[in-house]
Amino acid sequence: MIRFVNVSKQYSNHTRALQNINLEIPAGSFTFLVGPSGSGKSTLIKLLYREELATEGEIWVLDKNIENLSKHDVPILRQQTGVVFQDFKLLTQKSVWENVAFALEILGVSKQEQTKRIQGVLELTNILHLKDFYPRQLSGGEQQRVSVARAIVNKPPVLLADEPTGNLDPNTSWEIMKLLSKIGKTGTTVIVSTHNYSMVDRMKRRTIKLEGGKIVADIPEGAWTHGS
Amino acid sequence: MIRFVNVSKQYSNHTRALQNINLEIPAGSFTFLVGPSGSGKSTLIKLLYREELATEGEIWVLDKNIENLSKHDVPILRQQTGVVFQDFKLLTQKSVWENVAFALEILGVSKQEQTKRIQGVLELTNILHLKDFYPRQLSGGEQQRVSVARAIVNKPPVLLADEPTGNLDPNTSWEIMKLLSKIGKTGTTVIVSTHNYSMVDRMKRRTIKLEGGKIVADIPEGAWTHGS
Amino acid sequence: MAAEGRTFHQINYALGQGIQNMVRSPFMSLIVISTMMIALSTLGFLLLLLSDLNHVSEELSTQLKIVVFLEDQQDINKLASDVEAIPGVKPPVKKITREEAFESMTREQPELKELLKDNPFPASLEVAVNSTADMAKVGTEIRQKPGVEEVQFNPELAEQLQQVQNGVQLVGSIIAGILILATLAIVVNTIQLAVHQRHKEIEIMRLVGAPQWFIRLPFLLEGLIFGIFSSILASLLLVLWRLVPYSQLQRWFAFLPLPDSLMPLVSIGALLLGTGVLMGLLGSTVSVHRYLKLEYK
Amino acid sequence: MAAEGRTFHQINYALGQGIQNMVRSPFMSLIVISTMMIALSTLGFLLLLLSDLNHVSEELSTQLKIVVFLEDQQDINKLASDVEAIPGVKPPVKKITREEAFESMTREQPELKELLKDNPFPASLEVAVNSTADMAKVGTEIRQKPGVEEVQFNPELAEQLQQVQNGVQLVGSIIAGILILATLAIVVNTIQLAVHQRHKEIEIMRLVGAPQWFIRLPFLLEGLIFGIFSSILASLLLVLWRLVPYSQLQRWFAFLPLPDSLMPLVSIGALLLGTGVLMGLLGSTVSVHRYLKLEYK
Ligand SMILES: Nc1ncnc2c1ncn2[C@@H]1O[C@H](COP(=O)(O)OP(=O)(O)OP(=O)(O)O)[C@@H](O)[C@H]1O
Ligand SMILES: Nc1ncnc2c1ncn2[C@@H]1O[C@H](COP(=O)(O)OP(=O)(O)OP(=O)(O)O)[C@@H](O)[C@H]1O
Ligand SMILES: [Mg+2]
Ligand SMILES: [Mg+2]
Repeated sequence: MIRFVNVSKQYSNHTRALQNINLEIPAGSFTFLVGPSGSGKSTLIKLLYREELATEGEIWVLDKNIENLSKHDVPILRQQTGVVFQDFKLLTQKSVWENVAFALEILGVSKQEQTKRIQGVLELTNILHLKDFYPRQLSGGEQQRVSVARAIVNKPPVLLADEPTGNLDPNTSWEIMKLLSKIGKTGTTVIVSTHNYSMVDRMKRRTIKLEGGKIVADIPEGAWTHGS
Repeated sequence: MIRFVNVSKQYSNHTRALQNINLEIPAGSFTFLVGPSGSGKSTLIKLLYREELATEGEIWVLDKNIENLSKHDVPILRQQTGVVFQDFKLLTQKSVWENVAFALEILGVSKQEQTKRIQGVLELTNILHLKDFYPRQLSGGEQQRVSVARAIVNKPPVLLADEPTGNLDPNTSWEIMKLLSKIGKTGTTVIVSTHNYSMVDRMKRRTIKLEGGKIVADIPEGAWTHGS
Repeated sequence: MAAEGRTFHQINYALGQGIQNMVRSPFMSLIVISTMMIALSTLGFLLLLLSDLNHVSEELSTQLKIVVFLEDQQDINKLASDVEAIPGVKPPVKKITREEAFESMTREQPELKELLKDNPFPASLEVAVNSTADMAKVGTEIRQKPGVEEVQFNPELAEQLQQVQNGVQLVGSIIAGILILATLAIVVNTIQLAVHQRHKEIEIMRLVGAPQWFIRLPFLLEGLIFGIFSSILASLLLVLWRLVPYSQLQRWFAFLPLPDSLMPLVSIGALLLGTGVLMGLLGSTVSVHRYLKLEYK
Repeated sequence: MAAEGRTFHQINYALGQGIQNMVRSPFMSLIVISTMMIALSTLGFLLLLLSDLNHVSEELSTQLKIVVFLEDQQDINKLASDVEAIPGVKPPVKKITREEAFESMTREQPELKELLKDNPFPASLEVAVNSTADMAKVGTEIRQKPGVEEVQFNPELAEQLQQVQNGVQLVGSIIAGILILATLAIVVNTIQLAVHQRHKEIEIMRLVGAPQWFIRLPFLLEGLIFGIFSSILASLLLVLWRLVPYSQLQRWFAFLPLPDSLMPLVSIGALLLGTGVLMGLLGSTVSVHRYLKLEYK
């Protein structure tokens, strides 16, 4: 379960990205995060894997207040959290396959098991034919799918996807979203930020709407249109 | 006017990104470019400002076959072409204001004129309040709007926007798209690649659909749905 | 006119960029400047040392003197000025009259005074030469002057000293040559790495339409400033060395004529400045060129 | 057991990464290795030069000999072995019997042979010392041996030579010290720049959950390999210098006892390897640490 208790985040340039967030997200649930550009979606996600630290409040993930994690425990949190970054964050010196493999190598997964799993996710995300290419040789959408593949390959208990379909056409977006939703059904807690309101309308899942760093709507079987 | 004559593009890893493209885009027109991820939209756009060279064929922009441009003329072509890059390509060491100003500095625009114009585009893209921040301090959508602002600030005769709303919420996307379309009405040739089919449906402009590097549809008052 | 105005404005901007880049990447600037400073000060230190060694061996060689004994009743002043006129002689020639010779001998051995009634010592000249290499030539020439009784000097010792001097100079030049090359290579390498860090930025500027000179100019200015800063710092280090540990050395090696003046530092400083600036400019030109020469695809 | 297996696999992978990184950034590897090579070979060159100078001055000092004239009818062999036993004497002591002395003198001046009926020359020993500093002590000791008629040596010359030796060593150590520091700083700086290029990568690895050691290990391996490569290249450069331009020098300075052996290169090579490896490891540790110590926000 993920829980925010009175969380605020102010960046060093005094931008108040989140203000007094209180939120409970049950384990194994699927949640959309919507809201205008700059409303704090990425910030909320960054707090969950400790790219950023909250200025105030407590954030509980996997039964730990992650604000107090020791240096040693942060990598473990991140190993248990798959993240699709808004800007992909692929390793430029590694091929598609190696980028995905990296998430398994840090866990010490055997080569055999790796091959099986990587093959699987690259097929799911439909980029297996690109496995030997480097990120700079891929289109925007292809890079985004590599980021998705890396996030899900180690079957993490928490999956955070920040705008995972921003560079994808509607069909591919729908495939990816179905994939994320399917992963949600296997017990993984999934949080997806998105601007794709037709997707939100279609999926009928819990939708949290942010505006100016505050939660302005939380609709159980959400549709974008309800929120605005 | 922009004209593609039998243009093919094969990347060094043998990926055939574009195959035998023939296309005419009248000066001052507005054109959407759609198609699934990896279909060659970005490649087509990159050819137009010479980030990539065609493997075969001729590309005419502003009455020149840009495949034969001299070293000296490439910067001039690029000065006359505003580009919103799919991955933004902001200068990380410069503030929002400075990033936009850079496009004017290379033209030698006076400081006074700069201030007026930059102020104008930052207001249009609704990021004036962020003018002193650095790209790393911005949200994805904010960065994208900086890229838009830089592309339009010098009122170029050609404007290429590669997925300019991928990180924007529907309202902001609509604002940006209206902005691009308005620029199109001032005589600028505008080409916009997008995955946002509701936008395409709503705008009712010429829409070219790519698939596997080939043009599969070219609808004058296009709607996405016609193409598929 | 409008075009010129623009160009001036643009140059201004591009130069400002150079400064801005340095200030906004303090880590990189620091590393580049410190590396250049280290390389330059090592070079400067060595050059200083060589100049000091040279000074010492020259001083030592003027301590090697030709002693000229005069025939009786000769005019010591006239001979002295004759000798001073010989090329290679380092004026002033020291004159020792018969009386002075008697004085100094009897001061050393007081018992002599009683034994000697007459003054048996001849007047003499002590002649220093500018270079030990000239000693034999000068000696022979003096010997031919009228009124000269005898000329004493040690040509072998002079020759040995000359050889040592030559050796020091040769070894010194080899080391200096190698060090100059090494410094050059290291500085160019460092600047290359620093520019490489910014190749994405360069690429973006090119894509936005910046002309080549516009991209190059800030780097040139940076290279120039790196060169100036680092060579000034290196020169300051040398002055510091000259003021503190060196004066300690002077005390220890009081018997060696170690030079006192800060003069050589001026020329070495100038040399370092020249080298630094040149290397800075060269380094950035070469490195930026790497990224600009890439085909415009 | 499973955990151990994993760790082994992970270490393997991390090490492989080190190699991969080097191969995939050939430009950076090249610059780092060449900079390190240049710095190390400059250092090595200087050390070699010092060792050569030392050798020369030692050789010269053994050419300064103590000549011992024997009383008549003394057993030259016994005295020779007595003298050899004195600490500081460099064996073997050269024995010149009365006959040999006569031979050599008359060979030089054949007219002597007729003038002399008897052989007036005493037998003598030529004694070399290990260090000129010992000459006075050794000379005095020999003088006290029974059967020694006279001992001849030049203590001032010995002392002067000693002073030159001391000077060379002092100056050499100062230069070497400065050069070692400079090399260290330059290498660490260069590696810092190289690691800085990859700080985005490091950041991504951290965000994906890689533990610190996992990120650090490849860099350490890289540092190690950089150190090994560059020091081997530097040593090869020294060997090259020894084989080509140096032998030219030997021909020019035939009168100087320049050493022939490649032996000093072995120890200097070993030293460079040690320094290179140490600096490589140190450099990468320090630099990676910069990016790892950043707070986990
Ligand atoms: N590192 C940072 N330093 C300072 N301000 C930041 C930083 N990151 C984000 N911000 C600011 O915080 C606010 C929220 O940003 P955030 O990235 O969370 O928005 P978002 O909802 O993800 O927007 P988008 O949909 O455009 O990605 C924005 O106003 C942004 O400018
Ligand atoms: N630099 C490159 N080197 C090799 N292959 C490339 C390169 N850039 C693109 N490609 C390949 O060319 C094809 C077309 O890419 P392009 O970027 O034009 O697609 P796109 O239509 O823009 O896709 P997206 O909507 O995902 O951005 C893709 O299969 C991609 O993998
Ligand atoms: Mg965001
Ligand atoms: Mg694209």
